[in-house]
Parts: sequence; structure tokens; C-alpha cells
Amino acid sequence: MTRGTGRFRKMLVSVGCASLAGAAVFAVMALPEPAVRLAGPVEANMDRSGVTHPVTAVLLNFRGYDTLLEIAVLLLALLGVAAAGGSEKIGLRRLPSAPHAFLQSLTRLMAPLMVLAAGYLLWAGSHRPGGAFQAAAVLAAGIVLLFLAGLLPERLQSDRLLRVGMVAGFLVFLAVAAFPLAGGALLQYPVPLAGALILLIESGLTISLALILSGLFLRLPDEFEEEEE
Amino acid sequence: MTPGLLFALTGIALFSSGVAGLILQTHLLRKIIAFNVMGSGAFLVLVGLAQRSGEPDPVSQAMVLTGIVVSIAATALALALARRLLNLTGEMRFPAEGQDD
Amino acid sequence: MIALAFDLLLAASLLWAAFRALTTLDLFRAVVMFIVFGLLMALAWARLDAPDLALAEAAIGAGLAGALLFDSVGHLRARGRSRP
Amino acid sequence: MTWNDALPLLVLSSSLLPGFIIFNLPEERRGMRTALNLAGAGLKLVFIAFMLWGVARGERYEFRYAIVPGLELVLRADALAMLFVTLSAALWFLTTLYAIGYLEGSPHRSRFFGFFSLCVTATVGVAMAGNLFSFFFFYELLTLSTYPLVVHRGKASTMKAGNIYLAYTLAGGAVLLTGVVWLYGLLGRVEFVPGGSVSVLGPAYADQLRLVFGLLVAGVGVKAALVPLHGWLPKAMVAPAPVSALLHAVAVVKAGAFGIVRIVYEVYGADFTHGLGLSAPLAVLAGITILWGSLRALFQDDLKRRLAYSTVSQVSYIVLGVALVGPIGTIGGLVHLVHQGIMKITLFFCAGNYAETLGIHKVSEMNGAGRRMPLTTLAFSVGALGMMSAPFTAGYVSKHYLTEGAAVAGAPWAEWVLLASSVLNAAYFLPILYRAWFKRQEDAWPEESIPRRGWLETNGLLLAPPLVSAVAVLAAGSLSEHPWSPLSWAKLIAERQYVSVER
Amino acid sequence: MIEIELIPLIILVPLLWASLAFIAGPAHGWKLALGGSTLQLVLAWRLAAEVGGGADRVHVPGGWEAPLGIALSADGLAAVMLLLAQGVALPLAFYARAYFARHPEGAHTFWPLTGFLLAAMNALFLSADIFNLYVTLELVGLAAVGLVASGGAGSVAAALRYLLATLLGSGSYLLGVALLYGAYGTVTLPELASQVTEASPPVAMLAAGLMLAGMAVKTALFPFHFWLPPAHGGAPSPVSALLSALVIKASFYLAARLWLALFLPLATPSWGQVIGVLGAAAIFWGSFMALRQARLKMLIAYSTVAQVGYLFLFFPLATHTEPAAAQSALQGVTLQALAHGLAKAAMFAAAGAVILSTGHDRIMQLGGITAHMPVTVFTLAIAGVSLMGLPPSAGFLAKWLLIDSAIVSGQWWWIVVMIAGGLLTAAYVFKVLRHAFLRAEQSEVYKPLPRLVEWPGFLLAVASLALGLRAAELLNVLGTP
Repeated sequence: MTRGTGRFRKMLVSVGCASLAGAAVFAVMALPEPAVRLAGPVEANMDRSGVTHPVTAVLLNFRGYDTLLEIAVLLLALLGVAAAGGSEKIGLRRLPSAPHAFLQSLTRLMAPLMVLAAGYLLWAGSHRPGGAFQAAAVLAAGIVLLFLAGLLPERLQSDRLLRVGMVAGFLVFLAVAAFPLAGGALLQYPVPLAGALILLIESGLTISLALILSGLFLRLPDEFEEEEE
Repeated sequence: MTPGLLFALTGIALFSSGVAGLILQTHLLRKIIAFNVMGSGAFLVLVGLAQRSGEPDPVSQAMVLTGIVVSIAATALALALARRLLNLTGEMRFPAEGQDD
Repeated sequence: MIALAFDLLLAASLLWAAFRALTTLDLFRAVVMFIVFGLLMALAWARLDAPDLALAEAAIGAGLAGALLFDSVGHLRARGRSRP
Repeated sequence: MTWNDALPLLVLSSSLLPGFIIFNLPEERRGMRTALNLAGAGLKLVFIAFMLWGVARGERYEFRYAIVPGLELVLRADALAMLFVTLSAALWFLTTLYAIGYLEGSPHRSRFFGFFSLCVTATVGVAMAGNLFSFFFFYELLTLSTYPLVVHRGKASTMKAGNIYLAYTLAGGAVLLTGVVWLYGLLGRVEFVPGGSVSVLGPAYADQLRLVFGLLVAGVGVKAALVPLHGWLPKAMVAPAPVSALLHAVAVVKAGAFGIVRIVYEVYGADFTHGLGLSAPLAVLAGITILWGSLRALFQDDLKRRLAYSTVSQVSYIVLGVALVGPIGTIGGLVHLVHQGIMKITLFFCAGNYAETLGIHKVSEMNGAGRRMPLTTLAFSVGALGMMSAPFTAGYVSKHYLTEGAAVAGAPWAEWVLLASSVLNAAYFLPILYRAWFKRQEDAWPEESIPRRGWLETNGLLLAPPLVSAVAVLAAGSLSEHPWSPLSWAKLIAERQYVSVER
Repeated sequence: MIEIELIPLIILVPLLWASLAFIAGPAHGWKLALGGSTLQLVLAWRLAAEVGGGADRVHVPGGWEAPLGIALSADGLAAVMLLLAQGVALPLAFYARAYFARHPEGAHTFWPLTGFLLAAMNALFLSADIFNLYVTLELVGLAAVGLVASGGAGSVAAALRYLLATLLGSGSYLLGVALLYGAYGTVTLPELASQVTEASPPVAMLAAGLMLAGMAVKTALFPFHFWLPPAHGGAPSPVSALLSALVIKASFYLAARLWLALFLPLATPSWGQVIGVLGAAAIFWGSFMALRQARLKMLIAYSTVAQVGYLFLFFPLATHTEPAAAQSALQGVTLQALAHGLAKAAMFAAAGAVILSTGHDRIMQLGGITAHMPVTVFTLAIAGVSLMGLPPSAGFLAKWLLIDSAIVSGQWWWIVVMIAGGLLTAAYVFKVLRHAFLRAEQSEVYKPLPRLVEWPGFLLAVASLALGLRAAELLNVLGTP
């Protein structure tokens, strides 16, 4: 990443990476059978996880702590983008492109479908592929589409509202994670409530993640804001 | 040769080419693409090795799901910085050493 | 047998797409190749019985990342035009 | 913590705390600052008098504090410590008075006196350090606290000198540290005990111990200005006169010499050092330094530089006395630790007076100075005669014992070295006295800044200290048999050293 | 009194106030930050007390025992690092409040980013799960980059360079995780520790290499240091202080933890020596470059490159050496981390004060500053003493222990390196002090500053000094490796 020092450096790096690959392939071929298999324990504990889809169980229960931190990563990225933009506002910042008749009618058609799809993915997450992230991605795409078509409601662009919306999901997650501390451990849902709590977390996350992901897209620094210094 | 093992090997190749790109490319967009390729490589290794015996492994899959989200976050941040740099210097490359300190 | 052949083909095209995405001179093409790479990744996840990952990769890896990159290329070009 | 444990700490804090307060005093609070300085100095003297009395009666004053398990900060007031502590405390009092007069109206005085107090604190710490770790601790503190004093004037030239001072002392400190840690690695703990403690290691370690001795002596040798490690001393002359006085007579060079005393007697033990065949080379090194210093002094026209080289030479008298195994030489070395101090500080006070009052910096400008400043010149003459070890001066006593020691130790060459040095001393001091007393003043003084008022040839605060110390020089010389004289004290120490070696 | 769960709280508290500060904005963020970090310090203190009192603490989120779940555990090293992080963060919070009041650039994202950074580091210190550690690494990295980016137009390139470097590092670490998980089927440290032996398959060796290399990049070990000086030197001063004092320690902590807990059986002494050589190179190159800087903050940043080198001397000194040597090495390097953390935070804070007062940080023009900003000069001087490793300071104690370790293990050449490094440090520290002692130039104007700009730094510097006079309790908490 320092300034290119020409052919030699190129060769060095290529050779290094190639040998890394070679070593890795060799190592992987000589791999023994793993001593531990987590698929077993996951199966064994599914009934206490509150969901029936193993990946979701791992994501929001067995290793829910990872996910908690991961949401923080997304918030951080957003903050970083804001910091890079160097402006107070967290909200949208680029001028919507001139509304396009066809795009608008298409969006009017698509938006509800996307919301539906997101809802389905969210609900499906508990027992089959899908979940908050996929749902949020679809929703985010919808928001971006609305924006590009110039149909995004003004209210969604108020800074304070956006901030709250973006953090809400995380705060819900935090609360659910913290309240079992009273008696037990972090994120230790009472088994009967587990399913409900997970759904609560996921719905919160879907909204916030959708706002954050779309925000990441719509907040990128743009041409008009500054000139060279 | 299970798909797991095969894609693990593919992942290794992707990872190392990604590293090479990340270091050698000078254009920032390419560096960012390279970073994504590198990440995907690591993800493939993670799931592939865990599933080399054939049956799926939800734990590694969940981990990679986390990983994907992390890398999109990083990508967005990198792009934001790169574009700010473009707006400032008119270049999507790093200024020569020493100009940025 | 056919499955293995398909996997081999998929792996090969993954590597090819990645290589093109990293080396194509024209940035726009490179980004297109990157999105192709993302979609192939989604296929690979499907082949690894990881539908969640397939979904996520398609939506986030290919979709969102692709959109971000495309937007940036457009940004870059617009700038190139404004400043020849 | 009993009274006896606390006392060493009190001695330390009697200059540390005033120092901290002084740092925070605004420049214009002159009275407050002076009060604090003198109160601290006076209090310290009181504590020390009390401890002297006790130590003579065989009391133990010791303060221990473990920083981490196995690494203790120890302050102990044994006879040897008291010798140095008393010297530095007494001379600090004089120097403080002198500095107050000297820095009249110059900038950054709070900063100066703050570091001044810190410097003395470090010196007292070096003197009372009860083990090698504590010694190193305060030894480095001394380096840090003297640097700001050396560069106090803040001119480009002083900064250069400051760099040289740092380069020498910090490098020396680094070498010393290596030796200290090494010894701790070998022994676990290195207390200062009469007769030393390393002998327990046995012959297998002889070579390592020689190497460590080399590291230790090289480390402290820098401050003791042993040739060839003396380069910083003449350069440090750019410092204000009180600082030079402190550096030369009390703090820095003495810390170095004192370190050699501690290392030879109380870490290695005199006889063990001799057994390792280390005392002879040390003696030779000292001899070379004595002659080299005197020779260089001969050719300096700048008064302070001449005095500086004289210091290089005189401090090695102490080292020589230490290296000449045997009680007599020891007594000579130890007593010279004190005598050189009072003689040299007198000379520097006077040099400062000449510079401040008449702007005299060079020997060649001294003509007739005796008539203009008789009292100062009188004091100067006493100091100079002492350096030549003339009878009835302190110098005579130390020289006498050193020569005896050399004879007893069967090192005739050392006697010759001492004789030659006395001759050289005469050669570079007598011309000064001659110019000052007997030559007529040709042209005006370079820069007369303090007019004469009646018999007061200069500012009283500048005049009193050299007179007092000059009297001390004569007293130490003529009353040397008095039970409280430095000589008697040195004998006491020597006894304890050698008795304990025999047991 | 009721038993409260310290381990999760010390992670949740900063997460909470960070997200609230995100909503509240800079106007109120600092109140949340001050309250939160005070609470964190109390929690860290109590945790250290408990760990020092005997048993290590363990917490199992969700009650899912490892290997299925994630284990959090606090041993001596973790407890000490937590204490350092909170101890540095609190004074810096006061400092940042005062600093941004005068110099608002970067203020609007500072508080939430700092909160997330602290949460991430606490989580990293406490995690015993190598994948969870990956997530915390990314958290630390992104937060740090965000903070650098908040420095405005000047530091965009630096931030991006830093981002790409840290991503490369964590990517390499992740591949290592993937290999280990593939080989052993678990990501729990204790579980893995019981399985990694001399007879491990080559994959373990490769993973070790990848993970350590990743950490080396993130800790800016020579020759991966290129990203550090512009990032640390260009960021707003409170950020520089946080980054130099804490962030690099996090990745070093992880490297040391992995080495001690996991890879020691694989490692040969020659591995340690190689890493040590890099450390030595860092010491010399960093000090040399520091000596050549014209700007105070860049000098301090390069000094960080050099001081990182001392940390990595831990590897040769603790790899297959006598227990006594390994013990001294661990104690020494931990004290070095603490001493450097406190001193470096103090120095950057002081540099920031200089900038606020004079509008520049050119070393050549510091003349006469002693008269106007004595507190700041003393801050620089005291912190410098700790960096040089002179008594009385924690840096001195650290150097003593490291040299002792080198002597006990018979590796004299590291002594030479440390001694020489110390002298070089003195050279660049006194370069600054020398100019500070020079006579004032009339041209300079010094704006008077509020106390809160100068005193937090001074407090940190004094702490690095006091730690050198009283470290017994700390080493007791640290325990034995």
C-alpha cells in the first residue's frame, strides 16, 4: 500500500501470495478429521433455542453475542461514513435524480411487494432460510428505489428520526440481552419466551438494518458538497 | 472430493489473489474489490472445511453470515473515504507518501 | 459425477470472475465482473447447502456492494467529465 | 514506622517538598521562595545533625519500601552515607545563599530553584542509598534534575553543552543499569554492606564479576570524570556559577566518586576487588586522570575551565585512595571527598564573584583583582593553597594520608603521581594568585556591574559563602584531630570497613 | 451485597452510552461519555480486585457452554488491560470535552465512536473465542478508522490507508480462524489449547503464522508500520491519544494471548528470535524517524512505532525460556504496555494543548513555552522520562524487568537493543525539551487555555510515574503466565 516500487515489489508480493496459497492447499489436503463437531450440539439444543431453523438458532441464540457486536459494526460503518463526509447530518444528502415517470410507476408497483417480501423473509427466518439480514437488505433496496424515484416521504429524512430508527433495533437487542443478567447470563432467554424474544429482536433489527444499509448507500460523499482544497 | 473441500481450495486461491490485489492495485476501487474477493475466499474456506465431510454445519454458516455483514460495512466505509478523497484530490489513488501527514 | 463436474465448473468460473474483476482495465467492466462473482458465490453457497448465505450473498454481497460500486464508478465518470 | 525509619525520608523530603512548592510559585514571589529554600536547607541540617549524633552512637536509621517484590528502595544512614550527606547538605545551604544573590532579577527563578532542590534531593538519595538499585534510582534522578540547571540560560551555546552533558551521563547511566541488573540477576539482591556481598558467588563467577565491575565503574566513572570519560565536565562550564559549584563540589562528580567508593567497599569488598586484580587497574586509571587533568588545567586561560580540569584531577584523588587497598589510603580517599568539596566550592564561589562583580572570566584579566576584591581573593587563595596541599589546609591532610597509603600499599609510583600533581597544581594556581595580589591593574575591568560599598567589595550574599567555606578549609586542615572533624569520621568508616573484612 | 456480573456489564455499558450518544449528538454526548467511562472504571477496578483475589472470572452468554456457545473470561492480563483502557479513557474524556469546545472539527462523531471503541476493546480483552475475537477486531478497527476520518480533509487518505491495512490484518486472522475451525471443529480458546500440540498438523502452524501476521499488521510492527504515523499524527489530538495509547495494545494483547494460550507448543525459539528482530528494527527505525520529524505530533507518532518494538521483545524473551525469565518478560511487557499507554496519551494530550494555544506544533518554534505552558512542558517531560525508561517511572520498571529477563535467559543481545533504544528515545525526547527550554521568540503568541486542556494529560503523565513507584498490586493481579 506504500507507493509502488515497481516490478520487484510486484514479483515479491505475487510469489508470497502464491506460496501462501500453496502452503494452505498442502495443509488443507493433510487435514485430519475434526475432534469436535458442533452440528451435533446444535441439533441437541434446537428444542431449547426457540426456533427450528439451525442457522437462526446459532445466529440469535447460541452465538447471539456475535450478532449483537455485528450490529455495532454496522452502526460504526455508518458513523464512519458520516465522519468521512465531515458533516453533522446523518440523513440523506444527495439530491434525488429528476423523477422519472416510468421509474415512479415501477416503484409504486414494487415497493409494496418488497415490503411483503421482507416481512415474509423475516417471519420465515425462524424455521427456514431467511431472517433479519435478508429481509433488511430487501427493505433497504426498496428505500433506495423510492429515493431514486423521488418518492421517499419527507418524514423519513428528518435527522433525529433517522438516528432513532437506526439505533432502535440495536437498543432492543441490547435490552433483551441485558435483562436476563438479573438472574443468569447475558442473552440467556427463558426457554418458553425464546421464540418470541428472537422474533422481537429480528423485527427491530430488520427496520434498523434496512435504514442503516440504505443509509450507507445514500450517504456516500457526493460531487456537489465540496471542491478541491 | 466433496464440494466442501473443493470450494475450500477455491477459497484459498481467491483469498491469496485478493491479498495480492489489495496490496498491488493502486486504484482504490480495485483495492476495495480485492478486499471483497479476499473476504469471500476466507468465507469459503470457513464453511468449506467445516463441511468437507458432506453434512452442513450451521455454526460456520452463521459465522459467515456475520462475516458478510461485517465486510459490507467495511466496504461502505472504504468507498465513502475513497470518494471523499476523490472529491478532495480529484484522484481515486493515494497521494504520494508524505503528502497526507 | 455430474454434481462434481458442475462444482468444478463453478469453482473455475469463480476464479475467472475474480481474476477479471481484479484485472480488467475498464472499471465499469470490472464492477460488472465483481457482481457476476457475487452471484456465482451465491450459487456456491447453494451448492454448500447454505441457502441463508446464498440469499445474503445475492442481496448484500452482489446486490448492495454492487450498487455501491456502480454508484462510485458513475460518480468517478461524472467527475472525469466535469474535469477533463 | 518508627522515628528512626522515618528520619532518612524526612531528610529527603526537606528539599523535595520545598522544590515542588517552588515550581508552582510565580516569579515575583521572591520572599516566599527564599524562605522556602532556606527553611528546607536549614531543616535538613537539623535532621542531619541529629542523625550524625545517633550514628556515632551506633543507632540505625533505615527506610525500606518495596516497589515490587524483590526490588526495594532503601535509604540508610550509615557512617559512609553521613559523610556525604553532611557535606552536600552543608554546602547546599551555602550555595543556596549564593544562588539567591547570584540570580538577583534573572528570569525563570522558580524553575531554577525547583530543579535546584530536586538536584540536592537526588544527591542526598545517592548518599543514603542502601542498595545498588536505590543508588541507581537516585543517580539517574540526579542526571535528570541537573540538566535543566546546566541549560538554564537557554542560549544556543548552553544547549550544545547540555547535549554533551546528556550524551555522556545518559550513556553512562545505561551502562551502569546493565551492570546493576546483571548483578541483581546473579545475587537476587545487592545490599550495601561493609566488606561487600558478591564474594559469596565463588571463583566460578570471577570473569562475569570482572565484567560487571567494568560496567559499574564505567557507568559511575562518567560522572566521576575519569579520563577518558571526563569530556562533559569542562563543557558544562556554561552553567551559572552556583550550578558549577554544585556540580563540581557537591552533586554530580561526587556522586560518581561516591559510587566508586560504594562499589569497591560495600558491593565487591576491598580485598575481594584486590583478589580479582581490579584495584591495580583502577589505581592506574586514577593516576592517569590526576596527571592529565592537571596538565590540561595548566593551559586554560578561562578561569572556570581551569578550575574544571583541576576538578577532573582532584576527584581522582578519591578514586586513587579507594584503589590503594588498605586503611590509610581509604582514610585519605574518604577525607578528600569532603576536603575537595569545600576547597573547590570556595574557588567556584570566588570565580563567580569575579565574573559577576568585574566581568572577569579569564586568568589574563585578573591583574590587580586582589586590591579591588581583597576578601574574595583571600578566600580564593586559601582554596588554591589547599589544592596545592599546603600545610594548615584541608588539602594537606588528605594528601598526607594518600601518600602514606600509597607507601603502605607498596605503590611508590602513586606517591610520585601525587607529588607531580601538587607541583602542577602550584604551577597553575600560583600565577593566578600572583596576578591578583602583586600585578597592577592595567586597563579597566571588563564589565564592572557591582560597585564597591565601603568594605563590601560586592553583594554580601555573594561574599559570605566563599569566606565561610574558606574558613572551613582552614579548620579542616588545622583541627583535623578534633573528634567531629571529617578526618576522624573517615577513620571511623575505615575501621568499620576493615574490621568487618577481617571477621 | 448482591453479586453483579462485571464481565458483561463492562461491555454493555459503553455499547449503551455509545448508541445513546449517537442519538443525542455532540451537544449531550460528552455527559453520557463521562458518566459511562466513570462507571466502567469502577467496574474494571472491581474486576481487577476479584481477579487479584484469586480465581479467574468466566461468563457464558446465553448459558450455552462452549464449544457451542461463546465463553468470556477474565484472567490477570485481561484485567490489567481493562484497567488500562478505562484508566486512560476517563481523563481523555475530560480532555476531549475541553479540546472539542475549542476545536470542534470531528466532534460530531467522536463520542459514539469512542464509546463503541471502548466496548470493542473491552470485548476483545475478555473474549475466549477466536471467531468472536475476529468480530471484536473488526469493531476496534472500524471505530479507530472512523475516529481518524473525523480529522477532516487532512486525514482522509490516512484513514483509508489505515482501514485497508487493518482489513488486511483481520482478513489474514480470519483465514487462520477458518483453518483452525476446519482442523479442530471448535473456535473456543481453551478447547483449542488442549488440542494444539507439537504433533499438530501443518495447518495449525499455517494458522498461527496467518493470525500473528495479521496482528503484526494491526499493531504496526515494523515493516507494517507505514500506516501508523499519518493516522496517529493527523487525527485530532484526543483521537491520537486513544489510538496510540490503547488501540495498538489491543491487537498486541491478542497476539500475546494467542501465543501464550495456543501456539506456544508449536513455536520454536527461532520463531521468537525472528519476531524479536522485527521488534528491534521497529525500535531503531521508529526512533530514527522520530528524531527527523519537524512536527511534535508526528514525532510522537513515530515514537509509538518504536515503542511497539519493545512490546514484541516479549516473544523471544518468553518462548521456551526459564519460568523466571518468562515471568519477568510478561511482567515487563505488561508494564511497558501500561507505561507507554499512559505516557503516550499524556504526550498527545500535551501536543493538542500546544496546538490549541499556538495554532501549530512545529518543534522549532516551541521556544519560551516553559513560561506560558509550564504544565504542558512538565507533562511532556514526565511522559518522556517514562518512555526513556529512567527512574522513577513505570517505563523504568518495565525496562528493568525486561533486561532481567534477558539476563536470566542468557539473551544479552536484547539488552543491547533495549539500552540503545532507550538512548535513542532520550535523543528525540530531549530534542523537544531542548527547544522548549530555549529563550522565547517574540513572534509566538500563546492563547491562554482552560485547565481541563492541560491537566488531564498531566494527570496521565504523573500516573505513568506513580506506577513506577507502586506496581506490586498490579503484578499481583497479573499473576503468572
